[in-house]
Amino acid sequence: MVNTNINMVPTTFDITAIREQFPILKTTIHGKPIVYLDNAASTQKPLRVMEATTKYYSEQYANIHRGVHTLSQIGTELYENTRLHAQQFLHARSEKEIIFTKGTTHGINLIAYSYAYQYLKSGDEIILSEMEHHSNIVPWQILQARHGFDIKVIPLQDNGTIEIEDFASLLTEKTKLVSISYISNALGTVNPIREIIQLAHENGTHVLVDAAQAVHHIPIDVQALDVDFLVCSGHKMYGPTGTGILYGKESLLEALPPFEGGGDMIKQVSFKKTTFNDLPFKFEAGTPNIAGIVALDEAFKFLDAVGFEQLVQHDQEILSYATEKLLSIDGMRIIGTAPEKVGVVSFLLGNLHPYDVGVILDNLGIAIRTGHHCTQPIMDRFGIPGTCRASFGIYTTKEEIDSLYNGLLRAKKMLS
Amino acid sequence: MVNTNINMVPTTFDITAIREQFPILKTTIHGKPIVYLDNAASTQKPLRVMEATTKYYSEQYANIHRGVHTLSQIGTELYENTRLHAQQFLHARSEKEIIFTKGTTHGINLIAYSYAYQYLKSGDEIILSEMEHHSNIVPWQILQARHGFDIKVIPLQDNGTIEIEDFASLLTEKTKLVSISYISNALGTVNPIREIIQLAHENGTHVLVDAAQAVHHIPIDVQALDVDFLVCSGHKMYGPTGTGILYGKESLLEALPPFEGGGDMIKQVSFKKTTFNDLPFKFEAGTPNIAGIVALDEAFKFLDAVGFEQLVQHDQEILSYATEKLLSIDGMRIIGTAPEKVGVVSFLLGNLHPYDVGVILDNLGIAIRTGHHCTQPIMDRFGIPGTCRASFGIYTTKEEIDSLYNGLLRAKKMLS
Amino acid sequence: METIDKIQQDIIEDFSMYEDWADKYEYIIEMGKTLAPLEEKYKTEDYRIHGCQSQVWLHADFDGKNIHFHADSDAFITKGLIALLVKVLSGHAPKAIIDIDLYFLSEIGLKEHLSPTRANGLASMVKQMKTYALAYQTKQVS
Amino acid sequence: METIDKIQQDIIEDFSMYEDWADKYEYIIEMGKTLAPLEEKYKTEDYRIHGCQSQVWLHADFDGKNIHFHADSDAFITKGLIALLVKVLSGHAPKAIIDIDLYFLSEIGLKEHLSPTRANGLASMVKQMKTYALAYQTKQVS
Ligand SMILES: Cc1ncc(COP(=O)(O)O)c(C=O)c1O
Ligand SMILES: Cc1ncc(COP(=O)(O)O)c(C=O)c1O
Repeated sequence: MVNTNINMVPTTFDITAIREQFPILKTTIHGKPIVYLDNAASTQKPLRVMEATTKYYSEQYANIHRGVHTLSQIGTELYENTRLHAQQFLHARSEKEIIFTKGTTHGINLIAYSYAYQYLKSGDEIILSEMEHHSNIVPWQILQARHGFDIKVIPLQDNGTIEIEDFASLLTEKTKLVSISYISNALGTVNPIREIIQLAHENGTHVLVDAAQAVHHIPIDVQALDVDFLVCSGHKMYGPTGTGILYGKESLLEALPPFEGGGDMIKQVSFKKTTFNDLPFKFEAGTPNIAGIVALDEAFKFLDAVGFEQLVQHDQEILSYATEKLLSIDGMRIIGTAPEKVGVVSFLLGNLHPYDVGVILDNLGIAIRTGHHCTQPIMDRFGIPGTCRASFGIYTTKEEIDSLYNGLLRAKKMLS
Repeated sequence: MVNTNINMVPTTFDITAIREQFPILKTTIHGKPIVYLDNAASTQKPLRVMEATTKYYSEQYANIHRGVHTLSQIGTELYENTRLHAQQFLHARSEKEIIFTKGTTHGINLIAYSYAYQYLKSGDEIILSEMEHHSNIVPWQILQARHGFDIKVIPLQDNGTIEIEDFASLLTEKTKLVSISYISNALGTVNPIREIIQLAHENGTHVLVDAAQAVHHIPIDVQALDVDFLVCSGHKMYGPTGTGILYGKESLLEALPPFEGGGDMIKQVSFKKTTFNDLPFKFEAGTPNIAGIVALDEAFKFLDAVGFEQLVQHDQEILSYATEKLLSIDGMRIIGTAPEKVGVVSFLLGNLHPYDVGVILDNLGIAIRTGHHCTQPIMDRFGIPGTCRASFGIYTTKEEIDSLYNGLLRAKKMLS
Repeated sequence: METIDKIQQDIIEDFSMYEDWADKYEYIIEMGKTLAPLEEKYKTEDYRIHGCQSQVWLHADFDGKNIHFHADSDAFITKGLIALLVKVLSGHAPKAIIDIDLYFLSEIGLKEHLSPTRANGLASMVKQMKTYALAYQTKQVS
Repeated sequence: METIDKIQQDIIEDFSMYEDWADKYEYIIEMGKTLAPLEEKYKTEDYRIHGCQSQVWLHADFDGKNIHFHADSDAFITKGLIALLVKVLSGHAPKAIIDIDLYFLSEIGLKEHLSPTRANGLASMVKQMKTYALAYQTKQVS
């Protein structure tokens, strides 16, 4: 499905050792061992992430950039170190192309505001898909109201995929930008990003990829993809909340105006004339989430240590197992049956309301997400109010899938 | 100087017990016990803040709003609990008036973008002061370029204060907004915010107060102040990085358009029509810094436990002691000698470059900030390239001031 | 008509027989099935209670003395919850509804479900019913 | 002219006599005082090295064979640092400057100061000097 980084293959995959690193997996919910299947909403954190936060605050904390004193210099180094790691992780050309954000939503808003102001006017078009997360819809709608461009939408097929031909037919000379998710959080679909980027570029159109659900599932090489902008969230890749990465091609970021103004993003300030700092600082206004970014490095280290070979293989194994197991339940309907999927299964159980199913499972210690998953247009497309969604992480076991299966049988019995 | 909350006065102020709560104060810098005097840049964190983060990630973590499963509900409750605490801390009328942000800079940008789009056009005026932090200058400049309003500046006096008459004379019928710091981070000056707000309101002008340097120094009652918007950062009030609070009057926040778009800030999304969520969620797009906000509650608890009576008294005591001690050094020039100040001392030592002084002090284990402190217009006003700035926290001792004093004598000797 | 207090006591007694969470939920779900059907015209946005992940519609009649609640939901558990509230509050005077302390919710283990941050919407339901009571009380007085 | 290597060795030897950080800094500060004065016309934005909290100006002459550096700073320590670099690199051929491994910086305990994230700007200074060397080398070749 995806090419993996062969340098990082550990010899064996020891899921017990992995689970050991996540303290929360030892807890209980309603007195039952926790079965955490809400990883598409957010992943749990390995101990090293928490330890890094505590160590940083206990021994090394100070505000960063431009400080002469030791703590400030150490902090700056740790912070910039995460940037180098992020650069390496995404295979960016330069660390100037790595902007730290609060998360995917913040990254999309940053690009949306700067890009729309600079490039989008009445008559221009941008393309989204019907499977986008609200975070990749609403910013464009807010800016559409101000700048007057049009939004075109790639329609969703019954199996939860998009057709490359549909996309191609939306591309016109007016199309300035495509903003699309790499992987759907509600359906698990892996989109044909490579082809989309290629077609867009042939058309002179820029591409922003929402990789919130991709970075911890498949290896990403922004240079090989030739993507213009890419965003993701730390909290969905085993890292801390309040952190995110925006990748942008240096030349494009250079050309965009800053988004937020404030400390650290300036070179010179006066009431007459203010000049902005170089990349990446131009887009990082104010004191950043220093402790979060310092700890994010541990998430990268964790992912490096597991390696994408394992991440992909484990994810696919659990996905197959879960799909098969769930489909064996009478009345099971899986929403999103793309041939290329990651470990996300959205489903409806007969006529049962997802909320009811979610509550019963919760009482059994099983955490799934129910509702529209911030993708109401998908729900409208399928004419459903929401789904139950089980989504998997590197620590998910087949036994947990069995628990889900048994839980669903129980829910079915209780609710009919 | 300020009226304090008499309900919270502990009987005695035990600085040893307070210092015990901050693990970093036991560390060394260059082999010498740390003397941390860079609190205006950021304060250190009490152990309870770190413990809350670890506990949350180890036992309670999940993504929040709208989740049916237990962890998500617990997280939501903890997160909303901090909001209630913030409401109480700032004496806001309703928790709908409390928006969580990434920090002061983010809060100012939020208001600047939303307010400028809604209310500011060519011919309108806003007022800033010459002592503003870049974070309260640059956002307005960025938006000025788009919306064409004018920026008026309250000039700085030689002692680092502003004259209320100067402010009054800038108010015209065109003045829509005043955005001003409560306390200057570079000078320590406490501005006459009450009078400014009153005059502004008499003129039909809104007021945004940058309280980044105020929230942990003086008790704030947004209702008594009648302030329209107020922003601050968690990391400067003994809380985690990547957190901040924006207070806004409910009616004003209702009237403003959302800033960032995304998950959680919507009611209903479709490509035809999207409606926004109620306050405060309308302004909180995307997964927030959940762990940060959960831990921020511990910062409030810490401040509650110390109490403002103590905070103010200790700060003033250290400020007087430090001012007197430093002024006894030959060639000492203090920049910012306002009658109402908090524990911030900016100074120049003879002709010595602040950088040189900072490096020597660092080698003695003493952390001060040197440079322009993100307030270049102040430096331009005084015709200096920067200052040395010692700034104090609740854990600062007179012995530490003595160390600073001795360090400065040493630096003076080495550098001449 | 029984007093609100008596009804609360009865429910607490019913629940006290169940040790298991599943039995309690089954009771709640059964409760929902006893709800009189809600006329389709009330299943609209105007009658919807927000703050629940499932849809809940609530309508209230006033006979000049007492309020009669009618409700429905598209989820079984939510329907059971609103049914519990209807059972306790329906048929009583506005003032009684406004003043009521719904202590039975804590007693049967639903206390934490009352938090406004919960996705079940129980807090919104209670609020909406009290709002109706307030509105009808005003009507009564004027 | 001594070799770059020899100059680095000499500095390392000088530093080896000092145990105390203060002595080392005093040596660096003294070093700054030995710098030949920089002509005022070079103390402009064009010659300024960014990335230092203090101001540093650097100018480079080329005599067709070797590069001669001239520098100044408004801070003593920064001036000492650039003076150290001038002492090591000035008077050498572009190629030698481009190829140099400035190992003396680690040896005298300034290794961490070389990080581009440090406020002292040492990394920027080295980069700027190598950029001059590259420029003059191109000139030489063409
Ligand atoms: C007065 C003032 N305003 C704004 C800021 C910016 O705060 P932050 O960097 O936390 O966004 C600061 C912090 O340096 C400040 O002191
Ligand atoms: C595909 C996708 N895009 C965007 C987001 C928003 O990410 P965040 O809430 O971290 O800003 C998410 C997370 O739910 C997502 O799955």
